[in-house]
Amino acid sequence: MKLKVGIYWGAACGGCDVAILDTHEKLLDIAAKMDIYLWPIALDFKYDDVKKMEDGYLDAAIYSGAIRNSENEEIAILLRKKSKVMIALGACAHLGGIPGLANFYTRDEMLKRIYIDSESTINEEGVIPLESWNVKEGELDLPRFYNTVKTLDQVVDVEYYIPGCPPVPLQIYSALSLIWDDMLPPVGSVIGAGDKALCESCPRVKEEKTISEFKRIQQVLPDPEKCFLEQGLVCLGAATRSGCGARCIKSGVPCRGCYGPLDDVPDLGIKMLSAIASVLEPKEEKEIDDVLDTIVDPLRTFHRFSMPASILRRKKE
Amino acid sequence: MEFEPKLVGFLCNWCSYTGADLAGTARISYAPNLRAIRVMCSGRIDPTFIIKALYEGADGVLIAGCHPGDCHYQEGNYKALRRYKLLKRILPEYGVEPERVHLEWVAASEGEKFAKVVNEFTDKIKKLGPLNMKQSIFDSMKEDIVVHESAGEEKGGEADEA
Amino acid sequence: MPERVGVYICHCGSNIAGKIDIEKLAGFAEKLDNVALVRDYKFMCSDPGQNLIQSDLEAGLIDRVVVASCSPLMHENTFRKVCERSGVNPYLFTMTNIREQCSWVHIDEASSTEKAMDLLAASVRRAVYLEPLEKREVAINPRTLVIGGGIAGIQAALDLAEAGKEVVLVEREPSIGGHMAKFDKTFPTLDCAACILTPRMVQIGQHANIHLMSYAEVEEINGYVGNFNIKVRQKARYVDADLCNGCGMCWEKCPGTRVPRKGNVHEKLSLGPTSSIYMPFMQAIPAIPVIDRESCLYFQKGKCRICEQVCERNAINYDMEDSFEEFEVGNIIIATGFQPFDPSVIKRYGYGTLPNVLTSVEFEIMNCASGSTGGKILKADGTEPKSIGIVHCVGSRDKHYHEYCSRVCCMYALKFAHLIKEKTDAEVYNFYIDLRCFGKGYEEFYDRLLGEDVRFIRGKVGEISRWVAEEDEKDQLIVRVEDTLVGAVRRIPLDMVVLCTALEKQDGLDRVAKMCSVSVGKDGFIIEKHPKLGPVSTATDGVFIVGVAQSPKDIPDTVAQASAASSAVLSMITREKIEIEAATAEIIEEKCSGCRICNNLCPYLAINFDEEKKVSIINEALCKGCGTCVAACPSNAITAKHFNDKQIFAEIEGLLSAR
Amino acid sequence: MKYTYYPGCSVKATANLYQESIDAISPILGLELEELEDWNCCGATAYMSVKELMSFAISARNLALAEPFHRDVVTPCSACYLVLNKTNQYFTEYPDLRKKLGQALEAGGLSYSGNIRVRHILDVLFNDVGPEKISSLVKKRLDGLRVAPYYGCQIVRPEMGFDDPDDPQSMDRLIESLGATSVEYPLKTKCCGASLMGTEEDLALRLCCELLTGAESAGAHCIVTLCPLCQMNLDVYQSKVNRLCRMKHNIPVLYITQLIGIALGLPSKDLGLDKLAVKLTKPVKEILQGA
Repeated sequence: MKLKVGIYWGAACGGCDVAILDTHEKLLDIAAKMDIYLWPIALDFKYDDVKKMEDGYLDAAIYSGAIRNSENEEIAILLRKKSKVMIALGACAHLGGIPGLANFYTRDEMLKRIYIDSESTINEEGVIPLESWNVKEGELDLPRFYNTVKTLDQVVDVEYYIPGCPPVPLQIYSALSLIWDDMLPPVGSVIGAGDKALCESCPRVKEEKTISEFKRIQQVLPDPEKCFLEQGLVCLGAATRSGCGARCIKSGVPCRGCYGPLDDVPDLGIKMLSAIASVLEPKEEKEIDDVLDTIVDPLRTFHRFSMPASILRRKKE
Repeated sequence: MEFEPKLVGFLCNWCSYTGADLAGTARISYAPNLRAIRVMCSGRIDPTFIIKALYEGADGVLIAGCHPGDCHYQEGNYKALRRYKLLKRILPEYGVEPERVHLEWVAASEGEKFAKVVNEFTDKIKKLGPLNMKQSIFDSMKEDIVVHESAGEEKGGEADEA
Repeated sequence: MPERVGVYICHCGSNIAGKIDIEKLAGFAEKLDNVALVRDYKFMCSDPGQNLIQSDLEAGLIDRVVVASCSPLMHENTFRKVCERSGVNPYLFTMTNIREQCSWVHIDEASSTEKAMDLLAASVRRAVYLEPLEKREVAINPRTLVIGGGIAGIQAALDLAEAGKEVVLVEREPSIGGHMAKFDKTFPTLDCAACILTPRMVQIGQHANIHLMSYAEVEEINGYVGNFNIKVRQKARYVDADLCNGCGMCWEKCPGTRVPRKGNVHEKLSLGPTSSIYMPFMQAIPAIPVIDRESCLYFQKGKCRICEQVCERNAINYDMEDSFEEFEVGNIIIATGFQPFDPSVIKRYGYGTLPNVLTSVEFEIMNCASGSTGGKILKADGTEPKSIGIVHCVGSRDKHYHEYCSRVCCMYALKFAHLIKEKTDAEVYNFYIDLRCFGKGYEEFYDRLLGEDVRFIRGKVGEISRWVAEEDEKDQLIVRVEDTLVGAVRRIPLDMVVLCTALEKQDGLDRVAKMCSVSVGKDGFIIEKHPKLGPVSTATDGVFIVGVAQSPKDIPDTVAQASAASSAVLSMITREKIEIEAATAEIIEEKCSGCRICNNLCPYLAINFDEEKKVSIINEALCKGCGTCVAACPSNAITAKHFNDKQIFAEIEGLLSAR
Repeated sequence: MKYTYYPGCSVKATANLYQESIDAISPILGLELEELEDWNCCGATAYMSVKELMSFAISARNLALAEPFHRDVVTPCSACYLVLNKTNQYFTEYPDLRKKLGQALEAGGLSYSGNIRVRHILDVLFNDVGPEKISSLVKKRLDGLRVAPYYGCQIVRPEMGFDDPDDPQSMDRLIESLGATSVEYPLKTKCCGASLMGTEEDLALRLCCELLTGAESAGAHCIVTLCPLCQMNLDVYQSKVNRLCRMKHNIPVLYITQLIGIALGLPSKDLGLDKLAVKLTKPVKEILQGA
């Protein structure tokens, strides 16, 4: 019996959906095992079709993208009702992802920036989109633009998380195969990834770390063998779950933490802050400040993908 | 009723905790707002504890360790200083006044200084007013509540935290 | 089975109950999750109090214990032992400090009770996450290192050696004996210092169990209680100890001048020979000379070598190098003694610019029969002084220099007064602020001095100068002092002035402290474990402090402390093993990614990297449990036993969201 | 080396011999002392002890006038040095005093920010010119002359700044650089009574007697000082001291700048030596002629 699956994308870029397609010939195996009942980016099913299903009809719902507006939330709740297992696919659903960085601003600040102040916009009257508008044909409405971006599990209960931005296609396949092979690990675990930090699979040589200056990747020609952090380049690999095969590092760029924190780390960004601060070289206050000046925008760099899932979740208004 | 700040203190066992005890044996009275958690060394204090304390309702967090060079484990306080300096830089990004987190070196013999530090820190936070971090996060989601007729029940908005 | 926590609230007589509403606190505790029972009692640390806990544990009513009373630094061990006696792991217990950090320091009762409630809620939540820990035991190496060969080190070394234990005594100077060897008499009994010290020094030199390393310095100390590895630098004496028989030919013929030959009596003051190859004093142990490089003509100008020619046993060897010795010890006794305060910084006293102004140590040497003046008290020009002033508290009890009292100056000042009266017919003035004759027989000694018409002037000397008014004062010193009992500024011409200088921490004590990872206080003396209850032990197990290394004191107190320290060491040795800190850090291999961020964070080098497994590993024997690496590990792969993240998170929640 | 020169009232009046000797030796030693425009009296310690704030205000005025030149303010008189230096220090150390002085200066259309230094001429002679340079310029070495170095008590308070207040040595070195011997003088910083000579004459005379006796018993041919008030008390009142204390002191009291002038071979009339109350004694003259 084929599994009945629904795929949806919330506040997302579609990269996760593309990653599913990127399983190439494995897609056929997936298709052989699964019938897809909803996939807005790829197939023309309607929400009403899903609403007509009775509860728990779908075997699994694969939800990528964060919860940024009321529609994302509505469909998340809908899919939750209609499916036995809810899977958060990709960094946005798992941690809030890049959209999550919006949690440093309020709803009004963003609308004003996008529709009024942005350099390429001419909008003297300051018109911004409204949630509903009456026209001859009737009432048009738009989903409400939420003030705070949320992760999927902050809105509905989620059984499994497949991390990554985007998740490595092969890992998606292996994660899905757990379902039809009925080898799912305990509820709440992260699948399609390792349970150690990226350093374990990183090809670069790691030694003792004492950092006296930080630089950005485009300012230097780093030694190809040596660990990025030891060369004063901020690399979040040490605090990020492995599973991506160190694809960024292999293409010469330090890790930015998209696979999320390890199991019992409640806040990836603050944990990395502690790790990096501990290995700074100076002991005097003045020199410590000089080194810290060389780290660009530490909070957002350390929380690039995980702000909504961090302990404080957003900037206090 | 006047705002009484809730302060959490992380005191290192060998110097600041002993100093605090000394303030006790010397019966030096000081503000009651600080609740102390004993750790073996200021180097043990993970910035995550401080963020967690701020989230759980602390209006201010005090980190107290041995004077540089006095650390019972020789260098723990230097790491505490480095983490403190980086943490202070990011607090404004969270919309939290950096003065709410304060580091002070208190020796085992400085009972009086400990009392003074607690009093001054309490006054400073009193002036800053309450932080209410958790409450402000949920307030920010107040308008994010929408009744979804398709789902049949009202959800969202007050979702439980992560 | 969820954890069942027993909460025990102590009244501590009225210390806690007087300020905190015990009933309200108990009522609050009953409603907390996981709390199986709440009791309160007048004195939890008393036997009946302890039995309360023991009976509950043995009855199996609870499996976690929270005692809300005084500071854990006070009675944590007491209650841990109660758990052990009741067959429960001692680490399943935690304390709430509602006395030193609550009832004793807050005025308002309501807020004190509220604070106690928060603290108790935190402890209960922490208790739930407590895990049993097995105490680790470590063998105690029976050998002991004693740093410093003054009377303190000698006494401690002899106690241990006599008990059949091996001792390594390291002394920086060419001979043991310390400052006591420079004294003529000792107060209050006026025993001759040499008569009571030399036999013990000889004992040290001959004792089979004592490996004496004089003219040597401790270079490095690593390891932990029971297993310290020590590295000592034996400085080159340029005299072969096995060949030399101490005949003295070399220093008689040596033309070098370690102590200047010309200059007045006080400039030539010395105990032993003044030549470049010398023995510090005649009864030196070991009785082997050493060459002072700065003044030796061979080392400075490359010629002479007379000592080599005259030595029949050709024991002289100019090419000797510093050598190193490494060994293991179980305990360390720091008995480094003191360094006298240099009074030249007090310009108004004229030490170093005016003749006939001496420090107390110089005056002691002058009184020694084996000294360069043969024990006679002489002025700089060699004649006998007619009047001598003794100034107390020079550099002591003075905000500009040392605030503390050096405890010994009053008594040796009285001794000086007696010696002067005995040896000369000079007038004696003692300028004091307060006469502190606190010890056994001390007051009586002072009364005796009053009988020997010594003039006591209560006032701090303002200035010593040569502001002479009449002709006969020409080469005298004029002391101006405010005599507070008479209420006038007095101007007293004197032939000689002795400055009773403060006792300072020994030079280099901070380096020794750092090596033994003990901390020093604001005056540079080592901080004892507890000023009243642990004066000779330190916060670091296995490291003990004796004599002035802990704070200034006289010989009787020093000897008492030396025996106290050696008995403490003996008790450690006889236990053969000692439980060491169980609350250390541990790396969980399955979580460690080998990022090596923790590797260089450990000052005890307890973390190293396993190249094959590509993971870091903690050597539990070296780990002290500070937790610095735990906070830094980016994947939370290192846990701090008894202080892990879950426990501390629970305390944070307990403190903030319980009420 | 250019300085803003604050002469002070004494050198313009009773102590003009001090000024003459300074004017004589400055060019030779390469010192350019440009007198401060429209300076006013500093009030000395007398006024400071009567009306402290007013005294701070009038001396702050001098500092405000000198600040635009951005050069060290140099004064030959110890009392002026004490008052100006103390004002300068308290101005930076005590914010509320700074506020009040700011208002006072504003009323006169002036302002001061506290970043110039006040120095005594001894400091300049010792640290900027230096004993080596002076001895290289000496024409008549004063070998055999025994000099008692008398610093007075005001230059060492509250902060001498350039020497040890308990045991100053800078003037001793200058004396030795001229070939003379500076005797061991324990009273070098004891008070001469200063303005007490006007109010409590007997007390001041007795203090001066101590100083003169001390110098004599130290075998000094003359006393050298650097403060107009000390010089006047010891020199002009020496006869009165003799009468009160029944002594026969006859010790010349010169300024250090006069002694330097002599050693540089300058004529005595340029150095104001003729204005000394106690004339140079025979032994002193012989040494000076003989050199």
